[in-house]
Formats: sequence, structure tokens, C-alpha cells
Amino acid sequence: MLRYVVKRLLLMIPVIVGISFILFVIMDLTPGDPARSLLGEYARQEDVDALREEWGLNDPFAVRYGRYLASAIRGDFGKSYRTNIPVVQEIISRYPATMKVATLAILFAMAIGIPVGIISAVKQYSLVDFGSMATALLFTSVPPFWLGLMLILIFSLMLRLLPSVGTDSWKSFIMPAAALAAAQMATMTRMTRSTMLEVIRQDYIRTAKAKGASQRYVVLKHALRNALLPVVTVVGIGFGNLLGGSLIIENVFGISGLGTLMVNAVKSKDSPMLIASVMFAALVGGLVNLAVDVLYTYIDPRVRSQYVKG
Amino acid sequence: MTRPLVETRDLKKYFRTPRGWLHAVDGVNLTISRGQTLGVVGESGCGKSTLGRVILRLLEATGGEVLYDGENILTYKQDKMIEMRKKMQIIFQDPYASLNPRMSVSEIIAEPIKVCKTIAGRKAIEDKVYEMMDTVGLARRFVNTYPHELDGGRRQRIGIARALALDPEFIVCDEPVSALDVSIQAQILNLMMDLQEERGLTYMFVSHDLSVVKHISNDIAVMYLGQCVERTQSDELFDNPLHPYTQALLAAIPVPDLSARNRPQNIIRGEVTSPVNPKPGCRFAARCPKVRPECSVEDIGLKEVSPGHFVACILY
Amino acid sequence: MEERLLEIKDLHVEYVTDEARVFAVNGLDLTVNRGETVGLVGETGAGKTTTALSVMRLLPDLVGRITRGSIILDGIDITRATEADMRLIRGEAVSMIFQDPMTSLNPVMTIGEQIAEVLHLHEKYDTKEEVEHRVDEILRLVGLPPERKGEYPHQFSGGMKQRVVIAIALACEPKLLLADEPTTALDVTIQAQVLQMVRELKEKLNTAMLLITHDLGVVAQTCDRVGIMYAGEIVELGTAEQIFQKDERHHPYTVGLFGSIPDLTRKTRRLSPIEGLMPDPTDLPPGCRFHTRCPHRMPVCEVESPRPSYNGGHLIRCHIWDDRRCSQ
Amino acid sequence: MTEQATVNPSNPVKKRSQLKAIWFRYRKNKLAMFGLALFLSLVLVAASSGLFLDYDTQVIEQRMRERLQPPSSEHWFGTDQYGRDVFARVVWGTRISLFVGVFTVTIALTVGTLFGALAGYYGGTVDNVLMRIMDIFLAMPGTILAVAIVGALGPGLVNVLLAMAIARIPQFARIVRSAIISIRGQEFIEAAKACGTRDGRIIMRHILPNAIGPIVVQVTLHMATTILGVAGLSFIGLGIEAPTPEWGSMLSEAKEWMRYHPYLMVFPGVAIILSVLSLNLIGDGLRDALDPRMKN
Repeated sequence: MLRYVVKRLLLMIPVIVGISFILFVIMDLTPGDPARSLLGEYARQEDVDALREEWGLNDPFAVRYGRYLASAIRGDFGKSYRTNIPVVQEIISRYPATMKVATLAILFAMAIGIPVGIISAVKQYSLVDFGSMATALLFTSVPPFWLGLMLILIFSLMLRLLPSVGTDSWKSFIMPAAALAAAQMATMTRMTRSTMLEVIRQDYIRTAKAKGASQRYVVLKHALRNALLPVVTVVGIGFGNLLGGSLIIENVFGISGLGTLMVNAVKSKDSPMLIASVMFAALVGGLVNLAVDVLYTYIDPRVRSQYVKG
Repeated sequence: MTRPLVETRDLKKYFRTPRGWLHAVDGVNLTISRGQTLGVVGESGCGKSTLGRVILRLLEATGGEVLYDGENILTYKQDKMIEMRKKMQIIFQDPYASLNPRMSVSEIIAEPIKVCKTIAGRKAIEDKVYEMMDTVGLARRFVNTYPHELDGGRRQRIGIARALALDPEFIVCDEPVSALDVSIQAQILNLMMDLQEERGLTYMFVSHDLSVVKHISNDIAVMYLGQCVERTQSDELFDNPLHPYTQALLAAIPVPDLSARNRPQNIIRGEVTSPVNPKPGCRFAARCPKVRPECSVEDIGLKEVSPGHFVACILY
Repeated sequence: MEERLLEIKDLHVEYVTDEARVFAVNGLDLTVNRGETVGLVGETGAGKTTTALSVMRLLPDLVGRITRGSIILDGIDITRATEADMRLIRGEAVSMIFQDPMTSLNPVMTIGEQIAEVLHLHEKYDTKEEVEHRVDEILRLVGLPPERKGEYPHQFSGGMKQRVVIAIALACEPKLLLADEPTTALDVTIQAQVLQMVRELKEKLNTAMLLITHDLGVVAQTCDRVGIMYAGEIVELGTAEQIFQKDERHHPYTVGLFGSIPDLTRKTRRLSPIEGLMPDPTDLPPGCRFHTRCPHRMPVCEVESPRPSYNGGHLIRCHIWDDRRCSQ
Repeated sequence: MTEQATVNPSNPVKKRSQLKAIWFRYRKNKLAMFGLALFLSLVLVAASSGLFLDYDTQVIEQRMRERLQPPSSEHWFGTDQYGRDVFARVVWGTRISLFVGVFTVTIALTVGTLFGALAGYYGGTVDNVLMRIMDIFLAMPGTILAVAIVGALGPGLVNVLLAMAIARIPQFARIVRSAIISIRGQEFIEAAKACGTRDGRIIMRHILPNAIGPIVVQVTLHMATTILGVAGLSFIGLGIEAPTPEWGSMLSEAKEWMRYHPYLMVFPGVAIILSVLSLNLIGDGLRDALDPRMKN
């Protein structure tokens, strides 16, 4: 098991290096001069040139990338071209906001999506089923930022219950989390329903019924655990994505989290910032995935025995 | 004695698995004479299906030789092998999975002809398709249907027609009737035997069903965990089984006859394991009622104990 | 105590889907006596499994339903019982073994839990120790070491899983066991082991068994009486001796079935199969269901459904053997 | 089902197109039919908008004297802060969103299919190398890659479209690869190999026709998410820029006025929902129609 975890962690390294390479190339192709944009339009050309020299922007691509990798291995991911603060420090200070929104969103989505999916499956073709499936379908089709704006309109502007921007109190996180949760919730509802329906058709459910168990008992004791196995994966992927920060929802609600950091980095050609924050997002996503796979071995004995033997 | 049409020499196929090398086929020697049928029987996991695919080079062998009409086809380059494929064909177990669901009956039967360009011209190919359908007893009105619209028996007839479309000499039949109901199974078996007589076909008939194998085969090879443990004429095998595994297998067949009801049961214990990194010696030793310490010392090869009767057992 | 344990009378079962109405069982009469083994033989689509599921009242929800007839099990009419009654009957008075041992067990529960569950559901024992003790006992009975009760289904081979399934079915010592192709998915040597074990246990527990199979060989080794099913009906029913006696009177379908299997004892060059295919269960032929494939077809077969004729308890449903017609 | 259900034994059987059978099953799904009708009407709107709307005078021309009027009989959806008719802009936006959806997915699908087919069919090293590269792309949060590419290429409709397409290639490669792997192992592929069929023909004639069903489903669903994605990018000012009437950028402008002119936000939003919903409904319907087992 430990060997497996270590192996997975090692496999993340090439992915993260690959990301740095791809983004390095993209940023290199992006027009514009970060030095110029930091110093402003009217700065003297000598100052700009001096800053370019200091940042090493005049060296060939290979040299710059090699230098970046070399210092990254030592844990130095550079300073932001825009703020001159070490990027790691910046990410650490911004990340809690993103993490809070993501965690709250995934909790919302699970708390509603999974139970509704189960009820829909058990009461297939009923009004409840139809209603929840229609809602789920609608939620997958609504742009989250539009939903966010609508929430602001209703709860901030009309009812004046919740703050529309910022991260000052726990109340600030409710609307962004809800806007992000809608699509996740819809996916979970649909997934839970379909796996549940699939499981209910399995032979072992018939075996359980043949033992004289009631419908309710069969659903709770036999179907549920098997049906939730694939849902765990969906939750994991969803959480991983949310933790990467949402560019758009953070913009709508004025949250300065990881997403905002990335967008600003692109806009100001701040390569060290962009590369570090994307790598960080990928790392978090990868860790969540790994955690899900580890969790899987505890809930599914079939997966568990693969690792015990191997 | 004439040269056999197909002969394998020490044929091996190993698969890599997380737990080690799986010896699916492990040193099998077989001969199949022209116009005859060799039955290959064994339980699941004995490597009988893999053996058929290795002989046809649908899987590449790990070692050994496959001689077709005296030539080792395992050394053939791709182009020569493609030429060779006209002579050897395969019929599959699952009449559902073995037909492309997106192709109509005529397209399925015509496909090998188009691929190998044995016949040119649309009309000529169409005539050949109808001829094949008549040959296998598939009514011409089904020519434009899709496989999923037909029942298992008819689907299996399409599979046979496809295999015959190139006029092959040798056909590997991989459990061709196992998925069918008994009444349909009998129809297909009769068809296959008629075709063999008419066209002088050579079959390698792979099956787990001993009574079917006995019915259709001239010779039978019994396989256990990747190895051939006994090989002889069909009647001889049933009258005089030598290997303890063959004996157990024969004893286990439920005979549709009440007289067999109260015969002494000698059922072997234990179950088939998987041949991953097998230890030397007889693979059956763990379950064998007549096991001796010598059984597990070294691999035991086939030995001719009476003319044409080969067995791999320390007792003989 | 009455001799008859299960009595099915004039059973009709249909499956109704969006596309079609499938007539799966059409007027089936069958009795199983206490301690007896009855074989039900037929090909795919004959209605064998449907019959067993009807006895369990486990036909697929919304789709399958019993349209006519009665099923009396030990004095209770199952077709009229409430769902709550059925829960008490299932697993306790009658239990079922399904065809595929690979999928019949819950993959995330240990086999011990799955056996104990049926005991809990029927409140067989008061304390946990007693239940565990019984689980060990049952596992030994089906030839599995009790130490393995904490393992999960995927850790067992197919034959062993089928033993677990049998252990679950027999845990409450039911009066009737419905075995649906219990050995079809198993290799021949394992099949022999499992069949022998079932025979011994049946004897020991005095359980009656309805054995559903397509394999005449399995029937010959196991059953006291045999029913041959075709298109939802029993076309021939008799003791094993009557059915397997070659020179007796037989239904043409029975003759066809025997002609289709290669005989190990004789060298025949050709088999004599039944021509044609099973009829479409959504559109069954009128008259005798078998007339479209029957080599002895008479004009009357196409219009009139044959009545059963009896000869010392040996039932045949065929116009040829209908004495009343012969005497005309 | 036995063959009599579909084949009348007395007549020669006509070749019944498989598309027809799928259509027959699809037609019975009311929601899916609704989605299709909705989508077709959106296509109709997009196609015909050029006939009754003049882009320069009716869609982007500013008429400050008519600014911020609520919906009326003259301006069905009202007017925006520059006095432009919102109805005309929403209608014209259909063209843009559908165009972006279709072309992005087409490009991503074409390139993705190539990679996916190579990886799926050959397996081994080819598969490993290609998929590890795809993994790198898939590990990045989806939108940031598109944002970065837009940054490199510069804003504009074509560049946004290209950026979205590149960002989606790995996803299609993965979809096609797994579809192919599930087919590659089937016996009819072995049958094709057994008569000497070469790889190209096996892929084109045996594998792709069977993989097309699940791929088509994914295509429709991805068109839906692409429309959502482009709207999102435009909303934060990194996608299609003003004055082009892209729904997302319209919403971005409307955001400033939402307190007193909320109708400005409603119509573009509903337009996005309807187009995405129609594609989602079609995707779901196709999935059921292609794989009848999944129903019930």
C-alpha cells in the first residue's frame, strides 16, 4: 500500500514538470513585455532593459527554462513579476479562500445530490424522480456565473441577506459555494441514480431478496454501498477541480483566491506566478485523486486485495 | 505415414501478469492430419483457446514452432503470413461478439473476399456470398439483415460462412456450439461435419464438452493447465483413458442415462488453479488421486505407450 | 402431513414491456412432493426460470406478472400472499440458487455476513454466538473451511462461490429448494463435486428440490421426476425412468432433445436435431406450440391445443398419444 | 429476442438502416425530442438572423438616446446601456455560440480522434507516450489552459475558438481511446485479423463505426460545455470582446446595471440555458437510443 502511494506520488512529478514546460512555452509565445507592463507605459527604456536583464528575460528559451527548473528543484519558484513577492508566499496567502469555497461547495453538492439520487432511483418513474431529474438537467445547463449573479440579485440586492462580494465573514462563502455546487450536485444526482439503478438489477440484490429481506433493507444494506463506490470517484474529481480554483466564480464574487491569481497572472504576463499556481492546482488535484484511490481500497474489498497481494 | 497438415512443436505462450508469468500454453506438441478433426478438451483456464489462437498467429507464440504443411509459419513475414491466412480460418464461440454489429450479413461474408481480393467484381462477390449462404443453410432473404436481428444459430452460420468464404483448408473451431441450445447445437454440428466431408476440411475443435468432442473428432488431446496430458484416437481415449485427469474428466460427465446413476463416483477433489510461475512436475499432481513424490520432480513429457496413444504421466 | 409440498396449477406469467407482451409461462401444472427432486428441462426461453421466480414471487417489478393460476406452497397460496408474508416465506420455507455464482454474492460483504444475514432475517437464533456457530456449521456442511468466513466473494473460485450460495439457501433448512441451472457456469469436474454435495445435503435435510436445467445428463444423475418444458408449457412429465426409457411413448420434442445430444456410448455419424427454432414468445403459434417444428405434424395440431394424456402418471401433451383421438 | 420479432419469414428482408432503428428509439423519448426541436429552432434562428438583422445598424450601432429601456413592444427584450436592442443582440449571439460550439468540438474531435485512435489501437509504448502527454494537459484546470492560450494568441473569435479546441483535444483523445480499447478486444476484430485485414482497414471499417455511438454522445455534451465555457471566458473579459454580441460578454456588461435593470441579465442567461439544455437533452437521448440496455 505504502509502495503504491509512493509510486503514485513519484508519477506526479513528470506531470508537474510537463505543466511547467507547456506553460513556459505558452507564456513565451504571449506577446507583450512583463517588464514594460510592471514599470508602466511611460517608463524609460533603460529601466525596462535593466529589469529585463535582472529577470534574465534576454536569455534564450532553453537557458531560461533550465534555470527555472534548477531553482524550482531547490524550492524556489521565483518572484511574481507583478508584485515582486515570492509566488509561493502569494499562493499560500490566497489559497484559504479558494479552499473554503471548494469545501463548502462539495459538501452542499454531496448533501443534496446523493440522497436525491438515491430517492430518484428507488422511486423510479415517480413524480419525485421526474422532478429531481429535470432539476438536475437544468442545473447542468445553467452557467455558474449567471447563477451567481442571480443569487446576488436575489439575496444581496433584493433581500439584503448576504454580502455580494469579498471574503469577510462565513456568509460571504455561501453564495459562491452554492453557485459552484449546482453543477456538481446535478452530476452527483444523475450518477447516484444511474449506478443505483444498475446495482438494483444485479444478481446479488435478487439473492438478498430471496433471503426474505424487505425492499428497504435491500436498498440500504446491499445496494447503497455498491452504488456509492463509483460516486466516490465523481466526488473526488469534482473536489479536485473545485480546489483548483474557479476563475469565473471568484471574479463574480470578488474573491481573491487561486483562480483570480491565475487570471491576473495571464493578463500581466506574470509567468512565475501562473506556472506556480497551475502546478499547485494540479498537485492538489492529483493528491485528491490519490486520496480517493486510497479511500477506495478501504471501501471496496476487491480493490483492497489487489494491493495486498501486489 | 503422410505428413500432417498442422503440427506444433514445443509451442509456448506466456502472458505477463502482475503476479508473474502465466504459462497459458506450455510446450504443446500436436499433429493434425489433413481432412481429420483433432478435438482439444479441457476445463476453463487450461489454455485451449489460447492454443488455437497461437496456431493461427492471432497471438504471437513465446516459443516453439507451428508447422503448416511442413513449414514453420511463425517465421513468416507479415506479407507472407497474410497470404497464408487464406488457408486457415477460425470460428468463434460467441456468435454475438464475433460479428461486427455494424455490418450486414452480406458485408460480413464478403469482407474476407474483399480483404484478400480472391474474387474481383461486385457481381462475382455477390454470387459468392449467396453461394456461401446456401452452403451453410442460411436463407438468402437474410442477406441484408444485421447480426442482432438473428438468433444464435443463424449467427453461428454467418460465422461459418465467413470462415469458408476464402475456401480454407484448416479451421480452428473455438467452442463453436457452446453458446447454443442443444437442438441448435446439433444442427450446427451436423452442418460442420457435412462441410468437412464435402470440402475435405481439417478441423481443430476446441471445446469443454467431451461428448461433443467425441462426436466430431478423430483424435482428442486433453489439456490441463497449459499442457497436453493425453492424446490419442477418440474411441481409444474413451475406452482406455490412461491419465488420471482424463479418467476424472470422463467420470465427471453427467450421462443422460439412468444406468450410470448408481455407478461408483470417483470425483476428484480440489479445483483448477492458474498456471502462474508453475513449479516443475506434473501440473495435476496437487489433485491427483495416484500422486507420488516423483511427480513433482521434473516436467513429464508425452510418451507413446501404445501405437498412437500418448500420455504424460509417470505411471506409464 | 400432506404429501404434496408445492402445487402449481394453470400458471400463466407474462412480461409486458413498451415494445411487446411476452407469454413466458402458459398454463403450467406441476407438483413437487416432500423430499422429492423434480427436474424441469427445456431450452432457452422455455419459461423455466420464470416458473421458479413466480414461486419466489420475485418476477421483475412492473414488467412481469402472474396473470392466472395458483401456486400452493405448504397450504399457502403464494399468488395471493402479501409482500410481508412472502418475506417470511422466502429464505425460510423456500429458497433459490441462481445460475451465476460469480454475480450472486454481494462483492462488499464477507461470505460469513451473507450467510448470517439470512439467519438474522428469520430470527433463527438469539445470540451472536449461536449465529456464528451455525454459520461455521453450514460452511462445513458445504465443504468450506469456516476460517474463511471473513473473506470476500472475489477471494473464492466459482465452484466455492456456488457452495456459499448453496449454504445461504440451505441455512434455514427450507422445505423446498429452487435450483436454477446451479452448475451450468461451472467446469465439469467442479459440477460433479457440487452436484454430489447437493444430493447428499438434500438427503440429509429432507429438502425437496426443483432443479432447472437444460442438461439431460444432470437430470439423469439427480432427479426423481422430470418435466420437459417447451414454450411455457410442460409437454411431458413422468418419473425419471419413464422419461429416460427409450422405448416408451414420448413427446416428439423430448425425442428431438435426446436426438440432439451426442451419445457417448454409440458411434453415430449424424445427430438428429429438431428442425427450426423456438417460437417467438410474443407471438406463439396456435394449436400445439410445437407443431411448427414437429416431424409428426397432423392437421389437427395447427388448430387445437392437445390435452394431456396420462399413462400411469406419465403425462404427454400431444395429439399423437391422445388415446381419445386414436379411438375415433 | 428471437428473429421473428424483426424479420418476416415469408418476404426477403429489406436492408433496414441502423440509423432508422436508432431514430425509432430516439423518437419515443419525449424530452430528447423536445431538446432536438429546441436545438433545431436555435439553428434556424442563427441561420435566419442574417436575413432580417443588419449587423452594423441593428446589432452593434449605439443609440444613446434609447439606452436602458425596459422590454416593450418595440424592444422585446429592452435596450442596453448603449441603446442597442437586446433582442437583436441575443438573436445574433445564437450564431456566435453555435458557431463556437460546433467548430471547437469539430477541431478538438478531429485531432483528439487521431491521437486517441493511435493510442487505443496500438497500445504499448505509443499509448503510454501519448496518454502521458494528455495526462499533463488533463491535470491543469480546464479553463486556465484556454485562458493562457488566449493570452498567447490574443483575443478574438477565432483565437478563442482555437484555444478552447486545443484545451479539449486531450479529453476527446481519452474518450476515443477508451471507446476503441473496449472494441479492440472483441472477437470480430480477431476475425478480421484472421483473414489478414491490415490495421488501417480494421480501424476504419471495424473499430470506428462501432465507436461512433459513444463519441457522438460525447460530442453533443461537449458542445454544451463549450458554449458554457466560452460564455464564462467572455464574461471575465478573456473571451470574445465587445461589441460582438456574445452572450457571456453581454452579461458582463449587464452586471454593472443589474441593480436597476435586471432584465438585461435575464435574456442572455436564458439563451445560454436553452442552447446548453437542448444539447444536453439530445446527448442524453442519444445515449439511451444507442444503448437500449441502459433504459428501464
